[in-house]
Amino acid sequence: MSALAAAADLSGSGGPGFLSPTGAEVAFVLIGLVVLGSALLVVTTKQIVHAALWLVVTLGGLAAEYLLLTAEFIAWVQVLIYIGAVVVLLLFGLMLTRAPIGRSAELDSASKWPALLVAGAAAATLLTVVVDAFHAAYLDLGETGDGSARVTGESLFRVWVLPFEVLSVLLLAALIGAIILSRSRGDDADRRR
Amino acid sequence: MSLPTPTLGPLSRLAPDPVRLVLNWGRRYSLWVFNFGLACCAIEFIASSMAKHDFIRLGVIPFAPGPRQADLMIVSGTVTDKMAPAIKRLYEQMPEPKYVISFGSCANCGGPYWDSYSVTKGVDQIIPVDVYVPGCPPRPEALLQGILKLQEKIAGESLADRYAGPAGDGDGTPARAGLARGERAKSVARAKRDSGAVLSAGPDEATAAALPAHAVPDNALRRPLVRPPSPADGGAV
Amino acid sequence: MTLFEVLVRLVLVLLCFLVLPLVIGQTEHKVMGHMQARVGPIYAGGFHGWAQLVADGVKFAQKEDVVPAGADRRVFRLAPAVALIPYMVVLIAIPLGPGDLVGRSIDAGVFFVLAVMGVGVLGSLMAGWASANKFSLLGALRTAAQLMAYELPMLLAAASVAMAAGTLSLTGILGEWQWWWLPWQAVGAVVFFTAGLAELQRPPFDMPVADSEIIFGAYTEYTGLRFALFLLAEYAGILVLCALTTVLFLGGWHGPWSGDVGWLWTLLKTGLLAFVVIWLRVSYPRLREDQLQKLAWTGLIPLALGQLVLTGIVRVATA
Amino acid sequence: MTRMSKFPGAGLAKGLAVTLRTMTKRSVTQGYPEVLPELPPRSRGVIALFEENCTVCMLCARECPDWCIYIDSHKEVVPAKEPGARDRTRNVLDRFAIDFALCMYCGICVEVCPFDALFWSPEFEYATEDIQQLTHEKDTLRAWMWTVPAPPALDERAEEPKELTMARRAADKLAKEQAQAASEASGASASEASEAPEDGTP
Repeated sequence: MSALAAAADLSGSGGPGFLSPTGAEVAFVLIGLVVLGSALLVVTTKQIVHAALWLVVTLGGLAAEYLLLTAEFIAWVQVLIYIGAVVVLLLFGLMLTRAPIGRSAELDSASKWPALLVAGAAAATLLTVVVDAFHAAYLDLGETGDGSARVTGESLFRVWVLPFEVLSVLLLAALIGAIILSRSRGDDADRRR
Repeated sequence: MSLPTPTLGPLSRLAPDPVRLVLNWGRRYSLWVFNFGLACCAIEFIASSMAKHDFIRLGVIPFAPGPRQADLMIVSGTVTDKMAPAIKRLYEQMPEPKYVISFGSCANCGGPYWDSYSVTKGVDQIIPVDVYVPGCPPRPEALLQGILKLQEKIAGESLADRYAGPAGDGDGTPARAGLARGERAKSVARAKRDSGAVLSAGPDEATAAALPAHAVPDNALRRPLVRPPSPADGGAV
Repeated sequence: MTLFEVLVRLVLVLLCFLVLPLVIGQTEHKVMGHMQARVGPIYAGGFHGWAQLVADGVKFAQKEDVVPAGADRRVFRLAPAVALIPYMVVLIAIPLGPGDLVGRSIDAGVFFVLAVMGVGVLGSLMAGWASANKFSLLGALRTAAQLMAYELPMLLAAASVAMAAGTLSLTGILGEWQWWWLPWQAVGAVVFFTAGLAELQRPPFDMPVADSEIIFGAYTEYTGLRFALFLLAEYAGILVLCALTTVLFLGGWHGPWSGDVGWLWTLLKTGLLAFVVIWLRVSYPRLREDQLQKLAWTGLIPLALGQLVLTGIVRVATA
Repeated sequence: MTRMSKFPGAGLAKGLAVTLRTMTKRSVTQGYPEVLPELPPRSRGVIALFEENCTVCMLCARECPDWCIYIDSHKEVVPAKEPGARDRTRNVLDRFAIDFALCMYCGICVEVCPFDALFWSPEFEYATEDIQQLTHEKDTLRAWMWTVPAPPALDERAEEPKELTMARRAADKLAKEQAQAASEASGASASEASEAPEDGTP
């Protein structure tokens, strides 16, 4: 919640005014702009691998935002999972199938206007909700350690342990399902042979 | 084929003179070698890379798996007209400044195959050679001595002079002032014009090899060369 | 911590980053030479060729910078930096000695180093794709496949240590360390080190740069300084891996008489591990791609999981 | 996996042991620029010319498979010693050059030379930056003559070389003549003793 609070603070009042922002706040806004820009590039670039690389910039920027909000653990998990694993997997898949150097025409989707509409609506809704909820709150990040590994772990395994376990059971079910699906197809192939 | 004029790394373009000593020292002791092994001479090359002779002592590191990382190409073996375009191509893929050692009689000027229809009479017909190592095949120590010779040359050279000449003599090869090829350039160019038959089947006009003037022995009266006689050669064949 | 102090620390880390990989590279030259009954470089610099890598560096700075005509120029030029910088960043978090002898103590240190090290692989991927060379692309794909297979056992092995110490911080882990952790975490150490080797693409896991198959993998088209940066990244990677293994599994600065000279112990253990890296390179042939995957999924991951179970049992029993 | 050892990983350990053991031993590298290799006689380094023995018979140039030997010569008239006799001519060597860029080091020229004018020298340090300089003229070839090592000793019970036999015969003959002359000068008393060495000669 602290992240949202800090973000909301820039337009609110209660703490120091936004005419005299701290260094961290300035950095937050600047990185936010970078994230926004690269996110736009992800969807507008005509080169598919470039899109994936801009995604790296976006995710990295997000990780930096987490860091600024003292959510250290989340930040590094973001880097580890999203940049280190997901994007690498994405790039692997892209390069394995088709990844031409240069522009590819088929990246220009016909349904981009509806997509833009949906995205815009979602963003507007989120923004409204967040501003409405926190517009006057100010959180001094220097005092709270909400994002540290200890706090995250405690809240995860004390307060939210039931959802956590449900989630892991879901993942386990997906894993077993995937194994069964792949194995049964293999058996069919064996029988045909 | 027109290639862009090669540019050197930033350091060597901007360095003042005292620094050039250091630069030359660096090039001298870091000759990553790219072995163009074509025949039996390659075995001697391998021997000199092995424990007994170990040319890594001299900074000749046989690590470069491809031409892009190499500084020195050692052509060891018989260069055939069929292979010549590949050599030319790989040489051109090497980044400047680059050096070539011609290792063994075949690479020097055809050697035992001096009158073969299919052998390029010396690798210097297609790429500039810095040091010629004689032998058939040369001993591993002879290669080491050739490398020492090249290192002396590098220690004394100036890159500015090396690339001072015209951007190329038409085939993408940078002109090299310090190579003492001036007197031969004319005859080679003439031979290149005349000997279209030698390599005209090759994929690349630029790689057409020419018969070397010096590879025609003075007393080659007994066996005629394959090259069709032409008046430009003064009836030497 | 004042700004000045932070700067001094960063400069010191940068110095380590620039010097130690060169030391490892030179050691590799000499050790590999003697292991093959050769002597290695002799002439560069006079005394036993100590300046061989300096000469290499001077030469690389002079080489022509070739970018293939069909390449994606921007990505091609960016890739070496992406490969190199993560290792530099990681070095900041590795504690050298007891107390405050660390570039920057990071709360979730284990996560930090593993996360940032994983980013380095992006450099290889970018290089391989942007080169417009099919061998480069194959090398990049092999790199990615290798990373995906070996990231998991590495993470699990590191998690085992974190579990034993009850903290994610590298300095915290070292604070908790006892000598009997050596046998206790031995399997984890082997898994971590092996997986790290594979992630660095060091022999015997150097299929992504297998020169007899795909020339030089993702780096095939690189020349001059950019290539040198990739090489530096490889050796910096060795440094980081060895230092990390030292800190996580070998007790870092712990050792006899480690009062004031704890940092020496860290350096010594790191050096010893770097020697092992070189030793393995000389001794073993390259694995095949399928053997590599098999080793990861059927060998290292079960071992790492077993280590986790063992750690948990001992931890509960002694608590 | 063809053979399973008793302990898993024993093969891996063995591999490590081999490299470690090699590292502790002395390396086999010869330091070439400092230490010159000891090459046996007749090593095919370079062909040296013993100019005094050359009669310009051209056999080497004609037999050379590469045609890499260049010989120029002219005839000189040697005036007859006695008046009225016919003047004689002899060949004088003007140029003897071998193109070592082309030479295939087969050694046919050395074999074929009837007058022992060509020799193998183990000298190998003559790489050049200019291929024209690989054609070595007779002064260089002559200088290389000094690097030709003595031929290896014959086997212990081998037949003596013909040259030695001939030389000894000539020497013995000379000694005999001198002894005879000496005995004639000193008188008949010593003549019986001078017969003795004749028994040992072949």
